[in-house]
Amino acid sequence: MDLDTLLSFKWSVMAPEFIILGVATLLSVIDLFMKKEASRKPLAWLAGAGVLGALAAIFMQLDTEVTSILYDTYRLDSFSKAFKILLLLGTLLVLVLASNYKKEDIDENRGEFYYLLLSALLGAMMMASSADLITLFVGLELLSLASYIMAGLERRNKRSNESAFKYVVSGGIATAITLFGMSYVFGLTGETNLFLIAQNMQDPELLKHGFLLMFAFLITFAGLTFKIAAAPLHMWAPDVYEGAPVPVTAFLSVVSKTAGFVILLRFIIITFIAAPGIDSESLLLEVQPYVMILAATTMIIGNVTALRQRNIKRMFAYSSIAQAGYILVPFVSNSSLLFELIWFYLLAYLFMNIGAFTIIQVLTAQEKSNDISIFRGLFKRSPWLAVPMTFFLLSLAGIPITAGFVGKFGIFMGALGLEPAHYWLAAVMMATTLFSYVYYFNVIAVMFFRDGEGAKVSVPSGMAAVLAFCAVSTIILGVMPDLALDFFYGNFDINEFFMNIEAVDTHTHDH
Amino acid sequence: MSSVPLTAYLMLALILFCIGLFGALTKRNAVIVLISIELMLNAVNINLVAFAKYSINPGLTGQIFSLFTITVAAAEAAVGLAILIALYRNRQTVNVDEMDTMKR
Amino acid sequence: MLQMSWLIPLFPLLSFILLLLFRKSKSESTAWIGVLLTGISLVMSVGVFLAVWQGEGIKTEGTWFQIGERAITMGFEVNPLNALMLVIVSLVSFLVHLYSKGYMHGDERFPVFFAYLGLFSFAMLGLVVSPNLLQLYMFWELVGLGSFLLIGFYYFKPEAKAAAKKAFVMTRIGDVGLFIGMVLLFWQVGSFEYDEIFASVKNGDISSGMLTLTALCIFVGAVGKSGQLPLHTWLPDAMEGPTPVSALIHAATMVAAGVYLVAAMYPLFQASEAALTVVAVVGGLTAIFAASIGLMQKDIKRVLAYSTVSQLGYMMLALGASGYVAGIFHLTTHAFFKALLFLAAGSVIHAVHTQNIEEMGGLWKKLRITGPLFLIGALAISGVPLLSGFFSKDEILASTYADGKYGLFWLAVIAAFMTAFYMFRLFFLVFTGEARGNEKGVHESPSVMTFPMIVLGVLAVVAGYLNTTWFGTFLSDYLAQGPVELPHGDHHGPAWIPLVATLAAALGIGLAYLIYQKGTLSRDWITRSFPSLAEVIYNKWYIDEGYDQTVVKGTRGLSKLGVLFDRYVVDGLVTAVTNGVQGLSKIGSRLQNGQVQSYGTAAIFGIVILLLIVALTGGYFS
Amino acid sequence: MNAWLLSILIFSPLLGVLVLMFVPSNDEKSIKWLGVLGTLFPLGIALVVLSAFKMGGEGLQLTEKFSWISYEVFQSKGQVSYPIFYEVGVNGLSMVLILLTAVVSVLAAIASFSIKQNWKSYFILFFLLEMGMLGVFAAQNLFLFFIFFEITLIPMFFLIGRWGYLEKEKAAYSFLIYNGVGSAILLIVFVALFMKTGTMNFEQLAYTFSLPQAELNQLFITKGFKMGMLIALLVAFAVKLPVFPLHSWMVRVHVQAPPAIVMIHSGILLKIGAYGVIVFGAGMFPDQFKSLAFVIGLFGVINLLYGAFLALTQTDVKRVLAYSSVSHMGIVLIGLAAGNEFGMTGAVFQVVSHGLISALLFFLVGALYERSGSSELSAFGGVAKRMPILAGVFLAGGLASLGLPGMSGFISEFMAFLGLFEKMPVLAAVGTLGLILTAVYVLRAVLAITFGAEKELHEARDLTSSERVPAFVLLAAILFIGIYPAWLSDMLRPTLDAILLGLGG
Repeated sequence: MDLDTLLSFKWSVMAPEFIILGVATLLSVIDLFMKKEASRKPLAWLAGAGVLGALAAIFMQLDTEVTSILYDTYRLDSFSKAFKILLLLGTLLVLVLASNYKKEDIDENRGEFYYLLLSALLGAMMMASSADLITLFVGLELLSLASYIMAGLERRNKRSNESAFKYVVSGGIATAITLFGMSYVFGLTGETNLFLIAQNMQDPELLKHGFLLMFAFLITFAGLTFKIAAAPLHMWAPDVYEGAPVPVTAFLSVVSKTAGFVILLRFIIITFIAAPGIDSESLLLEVQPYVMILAATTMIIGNVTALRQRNIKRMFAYSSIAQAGYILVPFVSNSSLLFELIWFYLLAYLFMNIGAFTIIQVLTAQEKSNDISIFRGLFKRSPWLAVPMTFFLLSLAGIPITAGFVGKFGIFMGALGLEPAHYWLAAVMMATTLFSYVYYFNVIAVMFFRDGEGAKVSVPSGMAAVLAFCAVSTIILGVMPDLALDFFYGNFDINEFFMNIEAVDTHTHDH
Repeated sequence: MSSVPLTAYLMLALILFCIGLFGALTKRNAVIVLISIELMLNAVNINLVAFAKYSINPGLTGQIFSLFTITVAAAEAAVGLAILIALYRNRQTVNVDEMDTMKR
Repeated sequence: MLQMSWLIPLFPLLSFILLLLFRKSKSESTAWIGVLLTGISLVMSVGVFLAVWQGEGIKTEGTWFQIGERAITMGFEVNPLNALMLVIVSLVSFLVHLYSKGYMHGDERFPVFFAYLGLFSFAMLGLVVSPNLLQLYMFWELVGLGSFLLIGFYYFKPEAKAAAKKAFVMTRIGDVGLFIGMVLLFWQVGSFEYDEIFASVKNGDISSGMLTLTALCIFVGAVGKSGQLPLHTWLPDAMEGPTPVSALIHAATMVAAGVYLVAAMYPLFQASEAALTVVAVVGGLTAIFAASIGLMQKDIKRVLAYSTVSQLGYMMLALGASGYVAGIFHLTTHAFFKALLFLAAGSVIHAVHTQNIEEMGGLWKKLRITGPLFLIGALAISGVPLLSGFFSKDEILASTYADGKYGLFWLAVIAAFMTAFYMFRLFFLVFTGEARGNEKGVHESPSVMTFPMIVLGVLAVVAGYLNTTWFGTFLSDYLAQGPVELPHGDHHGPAWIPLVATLAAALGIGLAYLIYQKGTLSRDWITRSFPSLAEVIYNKWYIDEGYDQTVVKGTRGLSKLGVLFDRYVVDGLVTAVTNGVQGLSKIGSRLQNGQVQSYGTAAIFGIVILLLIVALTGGYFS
Repeated sequence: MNAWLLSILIFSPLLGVLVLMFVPSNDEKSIKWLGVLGTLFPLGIALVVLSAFKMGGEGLQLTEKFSWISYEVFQSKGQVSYPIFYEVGVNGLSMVLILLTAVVSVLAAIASFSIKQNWKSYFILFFLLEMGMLGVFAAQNLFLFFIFFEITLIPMFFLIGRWGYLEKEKAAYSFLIYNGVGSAILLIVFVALFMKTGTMNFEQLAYTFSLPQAELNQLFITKGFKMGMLIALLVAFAVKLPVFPLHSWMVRVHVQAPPAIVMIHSGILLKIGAYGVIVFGAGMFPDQFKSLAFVIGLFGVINLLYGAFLALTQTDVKRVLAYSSVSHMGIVLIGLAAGNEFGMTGAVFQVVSHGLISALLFFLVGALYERSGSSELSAFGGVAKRMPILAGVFLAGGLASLGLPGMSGFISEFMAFLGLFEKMPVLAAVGTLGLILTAVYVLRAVLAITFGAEKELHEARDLTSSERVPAFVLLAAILFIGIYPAWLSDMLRPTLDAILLGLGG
């Protein structure tokens, strides 16, 4: 690969990544040279500007045709744009949380916090744009490694340490499992490019190896459930969420999870769409029951275990497990609505979850406790916190006129849209949603029905802005979901996802 | 072509993976746990390299993949150890069993 | 005149509304509102009756509401039967209104009482002019409401409360029968109209089984309202109401509504021999059964109440024995003499402030008007010749005999004997002999009370001449104009029947005289000779207790069982589900033991299970 | 104006919310009066809607339709869009229920004067609840229906849980979870229908399902699917109605919720269940509905008798009324099971009538509770002495409840049973036992309170003038319908005729 080749690539398609990379580097350098005592707060503005810049870059790319550079390891298509918006938006909001996170421990590392956040974001964005197992993996690891450190950012906090360590160990095992599965996928097709893998999947030779393929699929899939915190690799989530600083928890539960779904979509849908199953049927059709089991288990575990939680962060961890289970539902039938459904749900989830974590951060900081009782009498104390929190909780529970409902509705459409319709899965989802009512409404009950003493809660302006933004978005998306859907349909053509531009050439070129 | 069949490599990798897994899941010393995870990742590398040579669709990319895997594994080990050190400072232990302040 | 007859029920309604508005008024002149308005009804009723006597009739209906293709109609009809009823009802109502003005003097809810009377009169008159079963049913229930309100007028008395409730529920049981019968008929005929029902019956559109069934269902309604066996127990209890109410509702009008119903639906009954037999048997049994209880009661009103039940049984017996005219004839005469008796009893109670006959006595001298009037009533009901009761009772006996129901005939004769006996037992105990209770301040009632009694007294004497073999069968001829085809042939059986009846009456009176007046026979010689029988009779054959033990307890037990079921099974299931989920939750959080390695183990376990399923279901191992 | 009339009506309670926002939360008096005014406004608009509504007109009136959400789906047959519209409209049935909602809401707002705390949030939630109820009845597609349906749940949860009695939170959760089950099933059914047919509009769905089976097969709609959907719908609405054995939440809510809310709940919210069964059950799957008629009738009779039997021995008047509601909802089912014009009309009449009667009775129980601090039957006696008006209205309400002619309850019971007697006379005959039991338990409860020896009450004050308004208005409405049912039946006839046409008479 000489310079000409290098220069021949249309690097501009990577503009958002470059911006993030640049800002992250810049931040780390500035942080290095800044005085130790100096406040790192202003760095947040820089980081925020970087994220906004990247967002702007993506919006400018909206009209760009699907392009692929670096021998089709990196591609810019509707899919990547759509999900990068989510990732960037989520990170932006988390940044605000991070800059307002008050703990002595953090203050000295705050600069670190920002650029780690951006690195993690970079990894996630790379995943969204990858069309190759290797880049996908590297992106995933970049995200993971940065997250590991962030979880342990409160260096003197035992819980933070422990959560980071648990995260590393679980993550390491998950990575190994994922890679093990991937190695078989590679072994059976001999390619790492997703589109080439897909092409080779149609190789009649593979029909003999249906079992192996199925194993590979399941192992990889199971490994990838780590990021989205779904069964079977979900158990780290409660501990890590509990121990990590609140903004990191928010990041893990929103951005990291979104990235997890991105990689699932990329990897599963592209590579296995034409894969043969054991009985020479479509593999995706044959694995339906297994994905269904995983989705159902996730929903049940998440929602049922959440019932007993008194620690609000832990409760949200289980809630986030449950939500992952919901989003897995459309994967079962893989209807053509898959992308917009997941995208919309993740968008809604972003607003409601980050909104909720904003309030949790404010409250836990003030009350120095994670117990649910910090919400006591919140409606009396600070109605302007209680009401948005109610919206978020209602949205998480999937009650109408919130974004969460429309998201859930969409998931149902996904589950029931194609023949055979998955009524049982839908039933499990609704049943577990009912369980979730109990714990979500428990928080609401504590806020409204219990009388609690305690001071009025003061909310920093940045947090207030995030709160307002999330609350308004949650409602607006619930009332007028077409705002988001039209945006999606208007700017993204999901056919691009399957459009293989360069792979064909390179393939012929190789042989 | 070598007389060693692909299956043998795969079995080796599988066994290595399982050993790593076993270590990661049972050893009480956190360092050993991290090393065991490395073992698992190396098992994957064996797979990748073996497939790159002997698969029904052999391809060079497998070896490149394994290079990346090695690098990432190293980074992961580093991060893991760093976190472990932080933990050790606070808790004076590297015993995995004792890291259960958060549960239920 | 006839076109205006729909207004007749509305005057009392107006009275009800006006009096409710004046509910707080302390002035007792409010009573005049009720008296005046029912007076208007009375005048109009008489006018209507006279018009119908001339052979006129009217039926007007309009759509009440429409369901699909079918219209539910409301309207009014005047035919011979209900014109007669109109007169009876409005007359008694008017008189009772008047009487109550004196009787209720000093009551703090004076206007309310008259309001309720108005409501009742409205309902009763409305019932009478109904041209179809549905409308009849509606007023039927409203009549029950009026009765309920008036029985419970002394709402603070627990007995009144219980009696009111009992009356409502017992009659409701009957009403449900009527309801079922009515609805079944509707689906047979497609209409609630009497005319159309009768036409269908005549054309044989209804199978004979269905005819019997519907007739019996409707009869159940009549049984409830008219206090026939086995739904009679509410009527004696209903005496908890003020006495004028007992006279109006529980003697003359409402309880006769059951008889009226059977009479109004007579073509239906005529079409089913079985139904008629049931009516006759129930009536006959009720007549003797209630009479037997009346023998031993100590409460003046209760004696009259059982007497009413018994007499209603007579009417039913008559109807069941094809004695259509006889039944209605007795209904008419009974309305007069029984109302008279009740009002007279009321007058007595008004004077001595007790209802226990053991505490009365020797009132003849004190109550110079009431006493003779009571005697007239007693003579009439006993069937002493030349008084109204004689003629109507004679006709019932004759029809029963003519119909071949000899067993019932003799039962009726015995009942007549008993009637005479207990009526004169009452008379002698109350009016003759020594005063046994407090007699201070006993004085005759005011004229506003005696006047109605005098009117009724006159009627109790002369009403019998409406239908006699001697002067003419006016009533028969009159009723023959109606829709009911009267049975042909001579109904005036053998000439010995009046003799037997008179003899029974004389025996009864004589016996009572011997025991209670002369003291020739010891008062308790029957009690002594048949102690257990006396016990049973005194306790009203233990019917109330029987119901308590079976139906009431059973229902309550079922309800308690339901409560337990609700708590332990219905809620228990919910609790089980909740506990299950919570148990799962517990297991879930137990598994989350804080050991990162066990998390990994769980994950691997999960993956292995998945792979095993694949291997097993995919047949990899087979 | 007419083009937007219905939407204005649905969202008119929001005006109250808006105004209340600017009232200081401790200004009790203004808040309460604004609360009443805020419900009068929707009532006024409802009357305008009524005047714009053509009586006896067929089909939907005052319809509005806007594109709302559109999903675009690529399938083998090409691009299919799954549009969701904002569609509202009224027919006779929904018009009646909207009026009922508007009226009962005003009266419940007046009854809310007894609320002791947090008036502002109370009324805000109250308005939201009213909006939800109005929306449910005006919605013309599944999505909108569901949204409004759920909107009613949340304010109810708060209203019960915040302002209820001792075990309010348990009741609130009970309410939430049971109704959650119902709405969960509904959602599954609605989405399934949507995905099969591509439409959510009631009329289009009904039309689609009336197509011959051959055409339906192309849409993968089998008979089994229809039956399954119908059963699921029935179960979902059975929770709401409620049908034995899903009734325990309702009893709890009736006992624990504040009286004004119970008025709304028992008066209107339960009726959504009946509305749903009529519109979705009988309206969309007539053939299947007919084949299930016996089961529905059976459950109707079970409900009727079970509720009545349990009401017999309850010692708390609220529980008596709660079980009486169970019992009376059985009559709705009985009418529906009949599937003829009488039954259907009877069912709807019962919906309206029970709405009024139970609102009245619960209002009075609330008034009694305020005076005595108890709702145990044993705490009362001889109320008629000091509070003749209260006692009189209570008695009248009780009589209406037991189906006394001249009151609305009679018409509905009569027609429902009349209908059922045509189809299932034996079942109906068994059911009539309920009429007797009803009389027994109603009189037992009413007489225990009003009759008998007088017992000391905390405060023996007859209905105040502000309390008389709801009492008399409701009583008047009950009498009006009882005496002049044609008004209601004429309004309903076209709608019910259309449904009956599907059922085949």
